[in-house]
Amino acid sequence: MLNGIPINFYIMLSAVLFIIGAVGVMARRNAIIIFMCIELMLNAVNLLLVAFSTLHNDASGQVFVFFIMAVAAAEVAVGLAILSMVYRNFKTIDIDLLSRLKN
Amino acid sequence: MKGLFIISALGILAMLAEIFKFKKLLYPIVLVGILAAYVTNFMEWGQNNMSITMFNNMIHFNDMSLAFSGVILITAFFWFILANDYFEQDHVTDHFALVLFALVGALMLTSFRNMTTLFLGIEILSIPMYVLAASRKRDLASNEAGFKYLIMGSFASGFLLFGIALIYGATGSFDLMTIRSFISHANGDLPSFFYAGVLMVLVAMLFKVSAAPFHFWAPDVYEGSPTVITALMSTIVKTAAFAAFMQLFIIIFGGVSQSWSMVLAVVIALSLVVSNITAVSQQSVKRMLAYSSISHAAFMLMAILANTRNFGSINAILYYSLAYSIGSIAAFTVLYNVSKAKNSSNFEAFNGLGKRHPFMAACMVIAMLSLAGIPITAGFFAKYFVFSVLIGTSFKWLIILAILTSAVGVYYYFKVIIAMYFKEEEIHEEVTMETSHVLLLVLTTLFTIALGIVPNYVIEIFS
Amino acid sequence: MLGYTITQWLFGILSFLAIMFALMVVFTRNPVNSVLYLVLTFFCIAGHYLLLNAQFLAVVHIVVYAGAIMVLFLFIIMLMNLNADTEPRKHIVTRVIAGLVGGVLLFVMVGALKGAEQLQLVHGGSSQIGLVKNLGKVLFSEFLFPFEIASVLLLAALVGAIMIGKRDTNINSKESTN
Amino acid sequence: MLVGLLIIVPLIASLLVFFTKGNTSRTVALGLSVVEFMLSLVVLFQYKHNPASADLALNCPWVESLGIHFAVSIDALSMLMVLLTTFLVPLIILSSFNSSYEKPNSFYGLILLMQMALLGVFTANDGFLFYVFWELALIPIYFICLLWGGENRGRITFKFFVYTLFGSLFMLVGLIYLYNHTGFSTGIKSWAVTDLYQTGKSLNLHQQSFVFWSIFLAFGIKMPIFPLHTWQPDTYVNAPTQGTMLLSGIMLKMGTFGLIKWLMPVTPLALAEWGWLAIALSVFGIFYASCIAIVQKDYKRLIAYSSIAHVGLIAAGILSANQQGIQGAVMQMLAHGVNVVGLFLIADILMRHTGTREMEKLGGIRNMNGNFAVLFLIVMLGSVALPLTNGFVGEFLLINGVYQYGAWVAAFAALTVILGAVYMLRSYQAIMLGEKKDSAIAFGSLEGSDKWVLYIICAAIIAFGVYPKPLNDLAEEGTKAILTYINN
Amino acid sequence: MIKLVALIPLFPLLGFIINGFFGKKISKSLSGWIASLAVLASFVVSLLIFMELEHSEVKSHIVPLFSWINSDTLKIPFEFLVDPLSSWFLLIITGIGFLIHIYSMGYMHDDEGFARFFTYLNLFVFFMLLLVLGNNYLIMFVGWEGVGLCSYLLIGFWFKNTAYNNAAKKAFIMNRIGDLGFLMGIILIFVTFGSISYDQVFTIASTGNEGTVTAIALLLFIGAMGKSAQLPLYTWLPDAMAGPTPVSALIHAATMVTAGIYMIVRSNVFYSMSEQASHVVAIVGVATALFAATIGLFQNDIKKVLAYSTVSQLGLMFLGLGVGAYSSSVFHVTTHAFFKALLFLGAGSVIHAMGGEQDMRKMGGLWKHLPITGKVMAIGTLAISGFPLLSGFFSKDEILAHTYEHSPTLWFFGQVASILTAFYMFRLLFLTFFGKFRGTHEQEHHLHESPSTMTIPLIVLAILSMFGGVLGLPEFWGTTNWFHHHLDPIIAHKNPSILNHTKEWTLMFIATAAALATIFFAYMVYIKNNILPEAKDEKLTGIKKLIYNKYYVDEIYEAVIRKPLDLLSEGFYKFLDLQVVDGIVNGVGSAVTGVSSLVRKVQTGHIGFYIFGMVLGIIAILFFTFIK
Repeated sequence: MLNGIPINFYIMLSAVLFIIGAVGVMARRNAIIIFMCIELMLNAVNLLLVAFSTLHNDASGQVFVFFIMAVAAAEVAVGLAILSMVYRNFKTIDIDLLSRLKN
Repeated sequence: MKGLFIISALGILAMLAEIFKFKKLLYPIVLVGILAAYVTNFMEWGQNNMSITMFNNMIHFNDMSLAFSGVILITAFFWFILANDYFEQDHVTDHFALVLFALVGALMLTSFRNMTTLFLGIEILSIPMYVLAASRKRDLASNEAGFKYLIMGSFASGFLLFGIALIYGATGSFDLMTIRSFISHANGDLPSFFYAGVLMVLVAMLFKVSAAPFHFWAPDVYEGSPTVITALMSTIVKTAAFAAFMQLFIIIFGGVSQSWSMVLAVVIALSLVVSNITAVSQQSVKRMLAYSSISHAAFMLMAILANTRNFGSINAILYYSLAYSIGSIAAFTVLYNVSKAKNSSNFEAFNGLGKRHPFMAACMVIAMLSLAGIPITAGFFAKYFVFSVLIGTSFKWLIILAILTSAVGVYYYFKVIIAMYFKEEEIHEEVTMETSHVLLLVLTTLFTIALGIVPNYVIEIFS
Repeated sequence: MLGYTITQWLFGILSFLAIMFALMVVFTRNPVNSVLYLVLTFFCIAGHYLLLNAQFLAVVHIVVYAGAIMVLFLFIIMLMNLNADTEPRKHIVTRVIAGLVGGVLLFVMVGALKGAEQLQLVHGGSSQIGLVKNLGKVLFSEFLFPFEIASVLLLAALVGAIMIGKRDTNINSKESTN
Repeated sequence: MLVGLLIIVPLIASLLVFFTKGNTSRTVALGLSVVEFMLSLVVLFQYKHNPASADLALNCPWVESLGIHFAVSIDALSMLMVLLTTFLVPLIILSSFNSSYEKPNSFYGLILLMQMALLGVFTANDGFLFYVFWELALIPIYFICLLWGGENRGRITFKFFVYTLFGSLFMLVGLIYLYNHTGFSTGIKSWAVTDLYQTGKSLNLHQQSFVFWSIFLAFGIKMPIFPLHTWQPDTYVNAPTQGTMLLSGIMLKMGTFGLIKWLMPVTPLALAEWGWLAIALSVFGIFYASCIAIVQKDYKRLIAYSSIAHVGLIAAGILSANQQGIQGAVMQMLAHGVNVVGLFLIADILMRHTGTREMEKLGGIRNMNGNFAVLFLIVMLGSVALPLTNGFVGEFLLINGVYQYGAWVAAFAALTVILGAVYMLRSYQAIMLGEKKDSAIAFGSLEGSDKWVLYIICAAIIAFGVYPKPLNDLAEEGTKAILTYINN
Repeated sequence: MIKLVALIPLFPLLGFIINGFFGKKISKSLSGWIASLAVLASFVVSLLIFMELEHSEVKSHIVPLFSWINSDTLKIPFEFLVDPLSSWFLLIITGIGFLIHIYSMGYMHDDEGFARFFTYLNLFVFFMLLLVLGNNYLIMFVGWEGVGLCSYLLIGFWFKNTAYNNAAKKAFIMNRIGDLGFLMGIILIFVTFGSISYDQVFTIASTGNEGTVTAIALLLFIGAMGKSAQLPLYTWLPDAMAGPTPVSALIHAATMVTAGIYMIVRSNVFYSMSEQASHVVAIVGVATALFAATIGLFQNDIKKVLAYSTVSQLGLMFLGLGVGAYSSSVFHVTTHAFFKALLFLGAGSVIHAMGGEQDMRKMGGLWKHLPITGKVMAIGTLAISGFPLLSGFFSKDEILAHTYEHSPTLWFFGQVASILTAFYMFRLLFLTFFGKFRGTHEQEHHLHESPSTMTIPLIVLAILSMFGGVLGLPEFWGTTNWFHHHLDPIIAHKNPSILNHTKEWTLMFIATAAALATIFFAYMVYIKNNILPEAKDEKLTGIKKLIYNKYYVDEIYEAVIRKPLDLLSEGFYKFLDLQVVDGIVNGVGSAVTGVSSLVRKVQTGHIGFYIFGMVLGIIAILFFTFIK
């Protein structure tokens, strides 16, 4: 249906999304947003995988995306649990305040 | 293969233990189970064709993976003895289950044959570790450790996945063997984003083995986590990560080593310098061990860098991870008991231990000597193998650097010894130790020395 | 239209939107808005999936991410009562540097990711791989082992989340720094 | 097999001693070390009887796949070093009878463990085994110094440990490098010393230089030669007397022995290229350390520096790579081992009887104890290499050997003849002669064990000065054997 | 008998061992007799061997004992050589040694270290015998260093006195400086000729090139300078007078200090081959003779005068060696041994009587109190001054005659030294024995002649000093010079006298006249005019002060060698060793610690920073892989 888009575009698109995610991780202090940025990075990868999957006409790329989703879900579950625990103890989820372990 | 299943089953069993009320029985069951896994693992030795057809080459236990699984299982066995009283707290079954699940991940990392299993293995290993690191729920340090580990681990996973995606894009497959043959058929005619993918996978793996500059998480997480969990991280997790690293970069990406070897060399150099130098001014033994684990990682990476075809590197890594794991377990056992009594894991906590508890101190000395790489301990041969594989390459300068930094390394290992034998204890707190821990120390110490005297059995595995 | 096919137009628009929304995720101060922008980004990505003939995946994507994960996020944000613009921001220098580093990373990545020009998307509409039937076959044959083992992952996450979330029964149990 | 027994006995002895308590420890340790000495005499007898005897060599595979063998054997050179070790260790143990150490079982156990490692170093015929024993020797001595040392022991022994370890790691690299080049024709890699010799010779100058310096560094630190010596005086001063004796009497010889057996035959080209520098360092070290010894105030430190001077001459002799030089070095190693143990015992006696080693505070002890003065004098004369003492034979041959390398070098090196006399006589005068000072008043007669050790040492000094032939023949034979390796 | 030559050193060695181990347990007289008899036994054996050699056709016998040091081509057996030279020295050593032993029994009678003294004396005799008996340079060196040791022990015999100890130490170290030259010489001999045994070396000595031989000769001479107290290594000898007087007589006059002469005579082959080396020897000799003689003029310590006289006489002997008159020098060694031992022992007797006083300014008029001592001292003084027909007259004359042959200039200086000798010796005699007693009343009361154990050796030596000259009567008198003939076999290149008899007579006349004139002058000054030396040292001025203070040579050494060495050592220690070398080592350590505490700051604890670091790492990796 939609031929004619160079794979490069997809690579670039996902790279851009990926980097936006990374920048978000670096630039934000709210742990939840950082988490979301990581999700964004994963999605960039998903997109890339699907593009390659189509490129190679190979379903395994898409299957791999399933696994990423599963892992992402698991990670989010655990992550949010830890986050809420941190919030309970620290009364904040500002990552810059979570720096007692250092040097 | 069967070991993997046994451990998975054990995990599920542990999970169910609370429901079906056999908590008390669980500990022996787990120990026996791990031994059983080890035995089955051992029995599969030499049958190289296991499971290829069964799982579409997703996972494949050959001798190498069996050997690494063996190391992991032995360490796990020791670790469970160490963690004995750690499990006397709440959520015992959960802890069991998590550790066992992590073990499943670790075993997968020794045997994966597909990017999918690699990724899953890493995550199965990591996610329980995030939880375990944070498992002291009201301890702020533990919270922070778990949190940092989680964020940074996920971030690194992102890079891993991006790398995998790029490699998939270039080769059209997740299957490692396919990728390998693709590389060898391409004759260097590969799109540059393939190399970018390799490098991103490299970065992610470097993160997992905590090599500079991707090591930042390690000291904090090691320090913040409960001591037994730190022991787990610095042994099993590390071994598994190296097993994976090695398979990826010696077996699969060995063909394109020119693209990553220089990067790796620089990373090793940086790790050696940063870890050893930083470790010098640590006040906490636990944190010092974290930095030391970075420097050991650098040593193992040197073996990967050497990338020799005749199993030299694999032998070296196998031996190194075994030596390092056993030594670490011993060190952490002592540290655990000392810090439990003194409520501190600083060097001062060790003051006067040589007088108060000569046995423990002696075992700690052996462990430290082993970590410092002094004959006739296992650590020495570990370093020796690394040197001997690397000396044939063009990276001899790394050896010089390694020696220089090793000398620095001796400084902080010996700080413990000096504290134990030279410094006087200020406030006397009786350090007691359970019989099981005494047994564990005896075992690990003997093991360390035995490995140092007769390393044959380990290093001749692949010859 | 200007020599571009509809696909190309769609790709362009979706990409633009995805990037815009992604940027908004990073730049919005209010976490709730961030979540919503992220959901929008996900929708754009789902659009891309459709463009790439991964229909099933697109659906799953919406369901899992937008439907489950993001809801979870929202839930937590609400729980922690973070629905405000009060989040302390990183120092402006840090943020600028982060942006710069992102730019450099992009530059480097562009440099690193070249070499795909010659590869074209070879298959389009005729492809059946994105269909449920096809994916199911692959998943349950070739990827059976990962599929099974993923259950261990989910179990682990489950146990972990429960363990972390559960209140301790004996609050006064010994708590030491080990 | 005998040689295996030679190594095993101290190990077993050490384990046995670990399980004793109190004063039994030292008795048991002494007894067992004497047994070991007897055993070494048996070995000597066997060697004299039949040098090729199978009893004198042991070669069993250790790590087969890496070509590592537990290969030990007795040849002339190692025979001498073994004798030195087994002779000195009982004396060292005996000399401790008047000091009470905490945890004597550990103390003596460690000494015996050290003996095992030293014997291993001297008999090893496998490069890897040599290295292992080499490092192994470091651990007991480290603990001896750390646990029973003087005030600053923590820092000082640590410096010593790191310094020497640092050097030996370079040696390890050098050895591995050699090993990696073995089996060029056969494809079988080997650690055997003869294979390493051959391999070393097949390397080009550049490679040999690498090997030479990396190995030399280890030996240079161990001996130590200028400017790698700064760990030594502090360590000697701070270590317990027995530790110092082990360090200076035997352990120091590991470096010089290593130089002879493990470096000289391996890198002939590098030696030709770089020998001058190594000799220059050694020879300058003689002058340098002698001068420093002159201005020392602490007697033990003075001996420490004198030891550097002596070993500088030994190193120069070895590096001059001729029969007289190396043979002299061997003889001097034996002599120095005995003498320096005597000197350190004297320092210990002074410390115990007067509570100080500061020469300014000492004086006139001869008034109180003429016997001690005579024994001291004899040991000192041995140390300044007066003819008919054991030091002379070695020193004469050494200067002779260095002379053949370069007349002016020898002249400079031989300044030790004068400077040695200067600092030794000065210290003797300060300590023993003159009117008795306060510190000397309480100086009574010597305890039995001290007296016996000194008697034995003095007897050895004179006996082997007058009739060095038994040792000298062995040294000559050993040197010839090494020289054939060097020159082929 | 010659085969039993090993007995000669063995007896004193046994004496040493017995006295060394049991000296404290046995009575004084017993230990004294053991020691003396040991030397006597040696003397008897020496005499027998000497006789046997005299009648033997073969003049050189090698007696092997055992193999000592073997190192490939370097083979050093422990073997003895009996030939005219060594046999003659054996007689001197054991003979005079015996007399001095006997004397010491009286002299040291009240000393608490009596047995120790004899132990050392025996040891000394042993080493001295080794020195002359050895058949190779290394055994000579053994004896050489051994006598140095004994000298050290005996100078510092009264070890409570720091000045004595310093003197002892100085003697040892100065000797060692010479020994170093000797040792290098030995090594050069080995390197050049492949052996150090006399017989082998001398037979092939002519194959050595002249430069090497000169080097050997000069190196050996450095050794001789140290041992025989020649310029510039002479300062230890006057200080060595700190030892008991018999020691000064035996070691520092009769035997040990002549070891240098022995060595050069032994090595005469080399010196004959090397003109330059001989010149050096002669010049150093004559310079020393003159230099020491001038210092002797103003000394007030009786033993110091004798010491400088010894130095001066040794200089004269070296002059003889330098001009090739080897046997004349040995002859002078012999006569010098007689009269100088006599003088020292006499001085000892004086000191004994004076209760330890050595300053001549406090003596005087002892002739009537010490009749025997006075007489023998007078004989000794006459002999050393070259009074006709006494032993010194002949030996000194021989040397001077040969010197004239060689170089009249040297002869002149030698003659001047000889005149000075006569003057200060008579100064000594007059100040001590004539005039009024200047000591304390108590001392005067205490004055007595020494016991017979002391006087008998004096008398024997006096006789020898008087008639010793007959051994070498000048040939131009028409007599045979027995001594020359005796030593002929060991002299490689004999240079027959080229002087005619008239010249010889003239020289002899000049010498005699000068000696007599000087004696008269001394008589005028010290007896007739009774001029006494300044009682206070400080009052001396100008040249006198300079000479009295021995030309400040010690001070010069102090300033030129010792101070700089100490400074250098301090510098090495305090700066180079502790600051630089150790500083670098420790600096590395503290640098690591310092860097460490900086580096650990990087671990900030902020996740954002960590991620930042990771991303930077990734950027760097990608950049260097793909962009650069």
